[in-house]
Amino acid sequence: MADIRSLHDAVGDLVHDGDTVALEGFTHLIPFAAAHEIIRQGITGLTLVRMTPDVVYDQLIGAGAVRKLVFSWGGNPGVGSLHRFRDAVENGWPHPLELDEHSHAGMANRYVAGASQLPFAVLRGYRGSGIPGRTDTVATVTCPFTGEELAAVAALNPDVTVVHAQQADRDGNVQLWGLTGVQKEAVLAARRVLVTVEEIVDGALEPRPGSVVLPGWVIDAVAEVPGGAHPSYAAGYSVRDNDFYQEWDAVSRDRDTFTRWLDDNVRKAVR
Amino acid sequence: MADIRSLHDAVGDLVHDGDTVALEGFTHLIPFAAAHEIIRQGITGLTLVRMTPDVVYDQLIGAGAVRKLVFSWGGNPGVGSLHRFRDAVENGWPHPLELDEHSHAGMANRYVAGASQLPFAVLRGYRGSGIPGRTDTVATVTCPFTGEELAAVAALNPDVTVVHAQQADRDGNVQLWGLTGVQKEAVLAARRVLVTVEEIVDGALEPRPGSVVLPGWVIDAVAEVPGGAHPSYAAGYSVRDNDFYQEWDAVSRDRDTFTRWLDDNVRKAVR
Amino acid sequence: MSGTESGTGSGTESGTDGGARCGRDELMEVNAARALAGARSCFVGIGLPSTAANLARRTVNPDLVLVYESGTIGSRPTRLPLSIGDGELADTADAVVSVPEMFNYWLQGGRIDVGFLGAAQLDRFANINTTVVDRGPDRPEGRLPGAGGAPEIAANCGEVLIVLRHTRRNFVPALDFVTTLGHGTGPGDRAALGMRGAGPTAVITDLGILRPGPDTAELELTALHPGATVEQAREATGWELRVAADLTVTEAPTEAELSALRALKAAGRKAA
Amino acid sequence: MSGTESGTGSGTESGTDGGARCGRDELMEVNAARALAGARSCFVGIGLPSTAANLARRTVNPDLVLVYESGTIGSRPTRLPLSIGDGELADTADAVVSVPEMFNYWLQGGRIDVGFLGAAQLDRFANINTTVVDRGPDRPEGRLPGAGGAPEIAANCGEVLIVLRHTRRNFVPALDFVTTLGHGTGPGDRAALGMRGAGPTAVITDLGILRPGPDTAELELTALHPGATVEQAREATGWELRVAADLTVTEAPTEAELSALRALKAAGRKAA
Repeated sequence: MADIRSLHDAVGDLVHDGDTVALEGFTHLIPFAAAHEIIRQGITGLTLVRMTPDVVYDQLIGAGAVRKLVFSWGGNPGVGSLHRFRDAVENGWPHPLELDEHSHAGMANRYVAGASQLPFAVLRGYRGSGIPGRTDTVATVTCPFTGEELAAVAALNPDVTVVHAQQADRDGNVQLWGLTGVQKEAVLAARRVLVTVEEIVDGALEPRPGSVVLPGWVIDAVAEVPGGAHPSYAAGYSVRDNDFYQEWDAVSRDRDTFTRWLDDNVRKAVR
Repeated sequence: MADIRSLHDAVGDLVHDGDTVALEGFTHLIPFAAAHEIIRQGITGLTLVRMTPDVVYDQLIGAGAVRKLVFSWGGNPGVGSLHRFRDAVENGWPHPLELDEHSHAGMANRYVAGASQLPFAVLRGYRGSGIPGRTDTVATVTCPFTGEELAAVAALNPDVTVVHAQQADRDGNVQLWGLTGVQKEAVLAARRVLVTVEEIVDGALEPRPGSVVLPGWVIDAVAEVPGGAHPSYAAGYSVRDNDFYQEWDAVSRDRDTFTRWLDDNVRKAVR
Repeated sequence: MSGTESGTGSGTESGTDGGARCGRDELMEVNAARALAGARSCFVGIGLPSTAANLARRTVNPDLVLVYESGTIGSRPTRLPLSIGDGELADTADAVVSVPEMFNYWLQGGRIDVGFLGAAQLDRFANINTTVVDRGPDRPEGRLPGAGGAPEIAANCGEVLIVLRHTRRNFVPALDFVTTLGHGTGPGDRAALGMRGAGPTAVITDLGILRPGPDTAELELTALHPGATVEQAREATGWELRVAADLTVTEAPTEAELSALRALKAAGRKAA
Repeated sequence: MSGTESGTGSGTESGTDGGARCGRDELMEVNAARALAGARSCFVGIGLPSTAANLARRTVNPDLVLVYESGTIGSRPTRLPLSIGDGELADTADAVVSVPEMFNYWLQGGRIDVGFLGAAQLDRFANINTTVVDRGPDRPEGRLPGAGGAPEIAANCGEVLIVLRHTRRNFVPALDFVTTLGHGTGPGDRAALGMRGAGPTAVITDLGILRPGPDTAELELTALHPGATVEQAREATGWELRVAADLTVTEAPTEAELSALRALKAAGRKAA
């Protein structure tokens, strides 16, 4: 059963140096506050997993927390490049970044395999692409019925998955709605799970159309962090801060500007 | 885009002698009315697919419409045997019934593969079971990453899938809720799709917690058939007629009693 | 629907010593419920398993998460459902998921502590047949319902409990068909097949409880219900039944257990 | 996020004959929208593809089903979303599904008629690079966003439209990396790889439209936008560009098209 804890304590207990960590949320419900807590606690050597690294991983990479990135699309959506990501890959700043790179379909199926406790998943993917030549987590399997060759991708089972949701009840049952992305799979694939929520409600969760419910017994800790997805958003609670995403381009382009931003807005900030 | 049609016309156009047909619905939302229309129209030689054949396939089998059954559990839930199914298998009445028999996990994954346009699906299943020795749709695959052997099941792609839902709008968009079973997969795996609904609503479908929405453009025909799931049920519209299921045991035990029931309640009934 | 369905009749009455007067089926049901003490989640088939799991929630394990293969997680039915898809199972659930998700993410995903199975035929290694029975050379195979969820429940739950009436017809020297692997032909078979769960840890009957011997994986009679005898158990078993050296007697059902069980069944009958 | 993102600037102005005065990007966007006439469903990446698909719904194809890889089916946004996960895409959708379902049941399931892709580098067989660029012997590889949904969009949609600005930097003789297969090295490559969709059928640029030659699968300039010249197109292409014998000129954007396009963009800017 999930414990309701402070973000500080939950991150401290669940996320360790060198862990493989997935902070998921496809544009919506990205757990920025948890990422900032990871940075504040100085956790390092992480293998970060995420379909769309987005600004959240740009921050973690620039902060020096990351050794390796497992991903499928690394950009600032609608804006342009992720400059901290590029600087790490191209110039090794603040240190080199190993990549395990996939397509979206491949990453989604890697989580599905992880949640299903299968060692791999099968898809019609990567055909004619150079991607399999750069990773050891794509292979081929042959259909035993038709003889057709298909792509196989290795399962992802993060040490920790962190997601942000709209609500939890006092027993740690969680409800999220709107774009729910690959969060259920990322949660069920993980060994440990932390959920930050906009709100802990009294009584039972009121069922919502399109919602995903995660029972408290698949979650290790729930932390109440209103606005914990900003500049991403939580449908029903906030809207996406598109200005932040656009301004991030200038903040992140320069190492010093970025470092100042990080000091002022993350390292010295207290939740 | 789905056409809104009479059940008679939709079944006549979409279901042909010799087709592979899935009428799905896991206890809930079983499309009994469509099955009765298939019987009334004298369609024969069907390969019927369904995880839990239930009373609905007992009726189709007893009526002589079925050549082969693809399934994973053939009983009258909470009551006992399906006597028409047993009579066909054990005694060839009204004619012999070929079986392709699986486990639930295997059947569910066969639909998933079908919906995903993959030739097979992988699962941890059938280990130590005699089932693979009786079917050619279970095989093994080896994980290219770990070397582990896993079960492979062949995809199911029915010629026609029929499901019952609570609501459609006038464009043929469909919404079902409650236990939604394997209906989405069965629909998306099929070449043609017929949906019977409790109600066609004016305007937009009101989103419901836990609902599955099927856009009209993946459906061929929608037919309004209130009560079309009886003696199964449609959450929000009806409750399961447990008495019918219990009485079916006596009705179906004897060939003559069954035939009379079929004549009186299906063949001579007009919708 | 995991394995065979069972009727809800209460069987023959049997006197008990010290406990409330109750039927043989009730002894089985109460002891099956007790076996769920301490479990977090249970994958429930309809019939006896559902009775036992719902009774456990009312007695030894109020927080037990009931998972039905129709897709409901955390159901809290107020009465015994007749079918695995009764509306109340969905209405009272924490979450309802699709059937593929249930089997892939929850069952195969290793989320379920205990699986509850019935059986038509059971052998000494707790292998199960629910597919076909041999009815002799002059008759066609007798048809049973088939596998349902059982093979993967037995493979992927943390452990498996089997509940069935103790008769020679059920407890057979050799299965006519292996639907669901228990312990195969003995220790190590499950591991060799890469099966993750511990497999059957108890068979709870209307006469007593059998458990796989630690060194042999062969079922041994480890407990008798009050009033039942070793002789009865041997008589109802189609192979030479081993009896544990430390054979015990199960505690007689308490008044609280029996009244909870009877209330559950009465509510179920009323609703049906 | 399929392929690279593009800014929303309107590019350089170019006079047109007979039509409304419009910019080069607008020519590209309007013609991309027109290419969606008759399609039932379109898998939309953010940036130019989203602009074109949303314009199509306001002009040539009001019933076009927009599918975004964030999980929305049948979205009807009132403004251009900045991100593929803008709340409005979910709020206005017929259905919202999980990302795995989107890629497995809808895209791989063959439900999408047209996929819309951008590119950082494109070669003569419409293969796409969005992964890395070679910046010369003394510099590290330049990092691009990566594949996103593109490899499987190109494999599994009925056909693929590519939209990008016509420059020598984009239209290269040889890709530095093949992220997404178009037509490989020529006719038959897709079929040999078992790819189900027809692959790229048009590349729509700010100068004109290129289509694979029926016998060669090599891109040919089949149409110029009003005001553009073959010379400009050759100059902006990194290989010796073939020009179709029946080269045409695209119809100038109508006032209705341009006002719809500009209203869309203004609403998007206002919301952001």
